[in-house]
Amino acid sequence: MTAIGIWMAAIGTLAIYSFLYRDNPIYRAAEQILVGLSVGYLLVITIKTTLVPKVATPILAGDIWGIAAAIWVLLMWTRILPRFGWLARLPLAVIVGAGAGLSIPAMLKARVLSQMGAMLRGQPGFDAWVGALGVISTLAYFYFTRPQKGAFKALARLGTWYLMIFFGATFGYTIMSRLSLLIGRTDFLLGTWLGLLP
Amino acid sequence: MSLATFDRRIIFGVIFLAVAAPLIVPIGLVSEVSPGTQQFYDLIEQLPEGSVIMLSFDCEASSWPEIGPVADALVRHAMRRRLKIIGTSFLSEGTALGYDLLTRLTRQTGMPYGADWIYLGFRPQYIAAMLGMGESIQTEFPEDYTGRPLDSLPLSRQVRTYADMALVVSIADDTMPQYWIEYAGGRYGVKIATGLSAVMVTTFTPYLDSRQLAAVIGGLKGAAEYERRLGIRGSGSRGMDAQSTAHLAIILLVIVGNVAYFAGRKKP
Amino acid sequence: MRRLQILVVLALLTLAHTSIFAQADRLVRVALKISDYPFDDGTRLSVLWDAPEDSNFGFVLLRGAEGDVKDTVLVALQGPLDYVDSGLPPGTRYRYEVALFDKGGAGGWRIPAVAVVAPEINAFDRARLSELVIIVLLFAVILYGTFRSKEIFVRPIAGLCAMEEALGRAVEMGRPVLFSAGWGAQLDKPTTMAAMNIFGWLAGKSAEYGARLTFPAHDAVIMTAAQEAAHDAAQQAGKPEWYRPDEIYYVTGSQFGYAAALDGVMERERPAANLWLGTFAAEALILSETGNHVGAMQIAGTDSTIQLAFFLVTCDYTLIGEEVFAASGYLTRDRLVLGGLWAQDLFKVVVTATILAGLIGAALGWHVIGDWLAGI
Amino acid sequence: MRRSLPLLLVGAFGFAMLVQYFTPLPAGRAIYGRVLEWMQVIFAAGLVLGGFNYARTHLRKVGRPGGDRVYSALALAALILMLAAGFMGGIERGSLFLWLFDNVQVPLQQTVFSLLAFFVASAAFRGFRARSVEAALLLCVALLVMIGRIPVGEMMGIGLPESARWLVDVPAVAAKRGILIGIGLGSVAVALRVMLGIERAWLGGSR
Repeated sequence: MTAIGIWMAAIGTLAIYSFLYRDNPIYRAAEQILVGLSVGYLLVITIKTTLVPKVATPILAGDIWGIAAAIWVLLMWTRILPRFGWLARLPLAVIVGAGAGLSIPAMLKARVLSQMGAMLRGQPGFDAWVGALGVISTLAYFYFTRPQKGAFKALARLGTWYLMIFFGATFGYTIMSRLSLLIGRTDFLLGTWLGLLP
Repeated sequence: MSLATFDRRIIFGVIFLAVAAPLIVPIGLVSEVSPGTQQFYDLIEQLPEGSVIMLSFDCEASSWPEIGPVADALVRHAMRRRLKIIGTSFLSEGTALGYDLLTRLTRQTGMPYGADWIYLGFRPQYIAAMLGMGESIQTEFPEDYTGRPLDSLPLSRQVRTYADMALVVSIADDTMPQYWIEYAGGRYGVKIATGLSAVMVTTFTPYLDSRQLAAVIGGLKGAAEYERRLGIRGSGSRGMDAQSTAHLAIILLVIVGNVAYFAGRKKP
Repeated sequence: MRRLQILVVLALLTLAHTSIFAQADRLVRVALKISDYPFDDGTRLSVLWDAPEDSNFGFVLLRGAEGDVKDTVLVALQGPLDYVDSGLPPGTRYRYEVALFDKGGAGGWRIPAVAVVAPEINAFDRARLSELVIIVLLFAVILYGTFRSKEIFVRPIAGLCAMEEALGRAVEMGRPVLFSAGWGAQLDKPTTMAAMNIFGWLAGKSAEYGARLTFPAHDAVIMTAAQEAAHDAAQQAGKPEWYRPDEIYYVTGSQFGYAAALDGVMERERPAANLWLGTFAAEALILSETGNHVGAMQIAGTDSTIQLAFFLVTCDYTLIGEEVFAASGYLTRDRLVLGGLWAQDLFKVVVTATILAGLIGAALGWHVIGDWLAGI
Repeated sequence: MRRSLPLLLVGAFGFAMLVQYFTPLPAGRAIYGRVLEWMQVIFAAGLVLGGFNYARTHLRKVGRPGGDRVYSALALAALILMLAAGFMGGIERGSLFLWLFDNVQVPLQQTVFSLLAFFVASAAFRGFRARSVEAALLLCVALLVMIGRIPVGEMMGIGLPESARWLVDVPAVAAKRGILIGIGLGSVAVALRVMLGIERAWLGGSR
């Protein structure tokens, strides 16, 4: 079973890599199989670990709230019926509305207030001033309702340099990530499959 | 040969060689332990024996070669420190990956399921689930991953909410730790740390600086550093030779490409 | 060995529990008052303690659940004290006691159960007062911005101005302009919607100049929306004959398949310009690299950090994050978008002022703003 | 009815969730817990619906003549195989479900993403150009980070890792913080407009 698994993984890996030569039917087949498996996997995990314990089990146990949950599920599924499809907007409204209400204090605190607080901790040193200048100039760059002229323009320009440092660092780390994935696959092909590695 | 007619498949070959060669003939480069990794190590080291940590596998299979080694090293450290582990996941693929990793490693040391570790499984709506666990884990997850009632597991009787946990670690390749910070951290004040793919490191550094994250460990390099700190040689350390040569190859390609570009532009 | 003979007399008075510790020649009058801590989540009790500072004794505050013999030592008391006992489960009744020690640290005379109180849950949690005030203020400004009638100025955005240049170049060279909203999302994502707004404007301009604009889409809904937008734009420009539905077509939903298909289009058609605006994932790098290779002028815009990093080094102009939305508001003059921009700009000024005030204050040893933010 | 009822629900649930953040009353907590539960269930139902639509699309394609029907048939076969393995077998360690996941889905997924390493390499040579001061700055920082985060950079002993770390920890954090503050404020504005029913894009169609 393990050997079959390794061979299947190896064949799949090579099928995907055939795209590097050019787009071809083998690559497309492998890609479709991958998407099909992923959808199946997601369905199984979602139904078995969420819908069953949260809807089916409570109903079987006679919990009235299980029925309420089931109603939301059924409303969501009206989407497939042309005439009653609009009913699916009701559960969607719950998610969108509750999500919006929950997000307001959360975003304000985590993204705005805590980030501002982090800049004002203790006695400001060199790094704190460099950082504050960066935050302020970045905000100036994303300030749209005022013409960019004079000192304001210079500040916004400084903001783009800070942004470039950030994007540059992200760029470096992203390349690092992608290469790590390639190392993982090469390690599999040469080591696990072909047994060439020490 | 000009850039315009250059076949990129030659570059593909170059980069494959840059990765494969040092795997076949290892150089044996060793990583220094960076302050960030040390901070994570100290965080785990300071937890009292028997503390409960939550490991959330918030990642897709695609990035597992990169953060699997991070998760592996963290679990080994936690087991060495005799911490208890609650596993969960907010991205479907992470569910099976995490379950696999934990069953494999706990079997090696004979760590009993139910008493010393449990696996809760997957929740698709992560915000609601993160908030829900702040009220009651038993309500949020009435059953564990394999469908056993949670109340039948001794560890779950000991842990009711985040208040009973020392730390939450999100193993992530995308923005999931942000939701941990905003919802679980912001509202319930639980301590959060994260093991990230390198792509996400710059996204989360501000949260480390603002102490909304207790520690961050990033990518295969972070795993290599952690392995070194633990005194083991895992897939993170093994990948460092190839990572080095591949980086050098890319740097060289960027420089050569730019030189050719500017030289070509000067000529009419 | 004890030099002092101590007599503890306890007197309970109405609400405040006043105790009199009588020591040889003088009496020490102390008072302990326990009450629910107002406006909280029911986990705190407020403890008020009053005793003279020059006492010869040390006092310790103890707490235990009602009916339980175990006590927790809370705090050593010296002089008057206003103490908040926190982290209690709501509704549990607690007794508080004070123990008296002499100066040598020996002894331990206990006042029996002086107060039994349970913390109550209140309707409002004052720990969140700052957040409430800020949210109310934000709401007021956002609503004012959305509904005020004054014209709102939006500064020109470089990448947007360059799009007209790109169209001109296309007409001159007799080659098409290639547009893509990315593989990353459906139409319901705000970035994709903003991109479609820009596409509608582009279609109008292309019709005006007579440039060819082509858009291979990864999703049928996006394709239909784009066709409608192009059709309407051509009508409005007075050139209905410009619109050709086959220029906006569905390719494939697969990520790399989509990238490969667009690579093919670029190799064949050699577009004068590529416009990458919308929600992009990993395909961004492949697309912009090929675009570069075929020598097209490239303008990109997205809010994905990772793809922005790649776009910035492969494209001639890049709209960064919020700029995409501002560009869409600039073109469509949509009141909602513009009002939002106005309100957010005002917030940015407030944030900047707070940061500056906090930093300058902190440099002068005045940490009020930092402490306030840390306490939220 | 078809628009006003959903808008009413959005407002009601939105403000209920906002208000309960500020009140510790048990009633608020109970509603909060119930709504979180519903969000879970609805979201899961949505995922199942998505799976259904996926299957329906491919079923239609299989029925239609053309070269693509083979791919759709493969996609459907893979879907059915995984569903059967998951529901008829189990999802525990050692099950066919996890075997398929480990030996087909995971390696394919990883390989697809590792393709990017190749494209990064070719873009490094053909596309990454210092065409302006900004782009040059970006590239220099990127190269510094790349060399600062590998053992070779550490061995050079000229402070490369430290410089890279400082760039990431100070200026990059500042820029990201500026972006975060901007997005945070923008998101509050969008959330409020959604709750008030001004922003209706989620209903489908335009405003």
